[in-house]
Amino acid sequence: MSVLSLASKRITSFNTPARVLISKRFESVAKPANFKTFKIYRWNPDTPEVKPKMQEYKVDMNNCGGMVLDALIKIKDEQDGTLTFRRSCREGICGSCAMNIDGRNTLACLCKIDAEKANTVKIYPLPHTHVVKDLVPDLTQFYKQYKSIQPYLQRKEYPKDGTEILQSVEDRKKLDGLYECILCACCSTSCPSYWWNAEEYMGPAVLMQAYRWMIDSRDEAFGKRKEMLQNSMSVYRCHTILNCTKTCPKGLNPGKAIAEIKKFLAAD
Amino acid sequence: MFKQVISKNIIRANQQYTRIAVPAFAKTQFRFYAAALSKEELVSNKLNDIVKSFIAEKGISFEKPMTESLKLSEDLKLDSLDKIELVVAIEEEFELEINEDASDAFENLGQIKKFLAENS
Amino acid sequence: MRKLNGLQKQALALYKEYIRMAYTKPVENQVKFRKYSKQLFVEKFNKVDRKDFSTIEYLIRFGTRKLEALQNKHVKDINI
Amino acid sequence: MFGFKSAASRSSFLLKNNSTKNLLLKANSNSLRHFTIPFLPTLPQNPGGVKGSVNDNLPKTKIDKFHASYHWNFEKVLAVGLIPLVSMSLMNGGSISTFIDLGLSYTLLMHCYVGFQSCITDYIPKRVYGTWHNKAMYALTFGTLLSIIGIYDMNFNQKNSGSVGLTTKLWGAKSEKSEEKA
Repeated sequence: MSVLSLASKRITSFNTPARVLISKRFESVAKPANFKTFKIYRWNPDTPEVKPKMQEYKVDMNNCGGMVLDALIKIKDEQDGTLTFRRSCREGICGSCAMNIDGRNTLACLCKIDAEKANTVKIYPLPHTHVVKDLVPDLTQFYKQYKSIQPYLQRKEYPKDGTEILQSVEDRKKLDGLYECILCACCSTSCPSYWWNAEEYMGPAVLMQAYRWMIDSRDEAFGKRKEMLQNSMSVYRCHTILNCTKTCPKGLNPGKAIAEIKKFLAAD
Repeated sequence: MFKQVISKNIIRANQQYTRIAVPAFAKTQFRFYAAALSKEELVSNKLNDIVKSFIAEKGISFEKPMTESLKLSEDLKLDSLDKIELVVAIEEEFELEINEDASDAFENLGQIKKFLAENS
Repeated sequence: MRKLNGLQKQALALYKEYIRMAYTKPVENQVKFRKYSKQLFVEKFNKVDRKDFSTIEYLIRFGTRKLEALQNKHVKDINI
Repeated sequence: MFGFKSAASRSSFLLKNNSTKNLLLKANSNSLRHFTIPFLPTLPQNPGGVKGSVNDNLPKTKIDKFHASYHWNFEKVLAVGLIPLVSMSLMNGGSISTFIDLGLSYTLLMHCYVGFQSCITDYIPKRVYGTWHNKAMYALTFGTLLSIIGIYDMNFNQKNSGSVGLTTKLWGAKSEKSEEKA
């Protein structure tokens, strides 16, 4: 121990870049442990009669990645293998690891563990969803709604020679800020209107995709798509609360997309 | 040979209860109906058969005869789930639907018989 | 017997659907399906207090999903 | 097992048989319990809020412009219309013609009516409360009709002095009281 601390002292006194790397390697040994507490929602469907509880885990930040997902994986690997959550790409492109972290719906892989802020991080599954286990929400209704807006290209004729359907640069630009949506359901589950009326109100994520297909220059089902939304529940339960825009981990603006849909419908 | 002829006739006579008879069972089941029976007796015989085979399936040992006062929960030790199973078995055989209010009230065989006599 | 509350009735109605499902299966396997249903219900529901609404609700959701899977006409046999 | 019939002939009967399914949905406790209005009876809900099996499509919606785009347009027209009406009466300090006063009152009333309609569809939806949704709507319409008569009376009765006059009066009453206290 004394040798190690001596070594680290000596090495940290160097400051050329190459040496800094070496010092980093010893850092975790030398630095005092920097524990952060993670309070995580636990509920096991095998014992449904046991009420859900918050379980605490302490993670040393010195040898853990910077994102919440890193900490979760570390906990699952080293402390508690029964902790259940969805994750896949760990870079914010799959939308699997959506959860409620410190009161905000976001992707665990894009959410930094704040070193400065309070010592505990609270993690819940997405609000107002039925929980499958621990941090895994049941998104059946969400996917059904996505299916119901027919999120695919609909047109009568396709190019005879089998090539792609061309689109001008301007038309393509309209899809920016819409096509990036990864359907993580962060926005929909943050919307109070969706909490009350998830059975009938489509929710921001799905409506944004509905808009994305409405304005696609290659799509010819504009009228049909409008008709699907022309009722009191599908769109008009949106009261521009704009939680969706605020929470979107990809920085998109579903609120604006819904406003555009309303404009389309108003002129209908 | 003779038995078969009789059972065939009875199938014809009681079409409201039987549709496609499975031959293997027909031989044994329809022996009961050999004489001209009243509706109540038919219902009661059929119900007894159902209860007997139900008991056999559940592995309940019950030797006494099937009387009207046979209590489902006390004598046969059926819980609420078993009772539902029995009700569905009866529904299947008599091709009718017993709603929840009626089936909840069933406590002994006599009540079921009365219900079936009235409704089938 | 105590009067059943709404959720208990719902659970029993679900059980009835299970038994009905069993009758749509091949004759030789119907007993197995009934036994399976009984086992499932005894195992899941018996531990739960009758006033524990959220748990019973979960179990009904769970049971309904399972029933959907079993009702598939391609499901013909089951082993316990 | 209880073999009178083949399995095939049974199931045909069973598939038509829906009463249990209904009961399954009939018990009035459901997962929405915590978010419902306690004194109103609720309708049965689908387990987990999902209708049908996982792969079923959502039910098709009917086109209903009067509760969709027309309602929204009306809402916006009223909201925009209120801007000049309110600012006009504010700027004139209460001395506006009876007709503008009448316009202001009725626009404000309709604005409230349309707004409350939205609230009712939000919080007393037909899906959960059934007829109580309609009853709430009727109650709202009834109240609005009463207010229409009230506003007419307020503007054309000699004793009253229109909505702006009323506001002025109320304003004055409060300040008098506070003066007395002081």
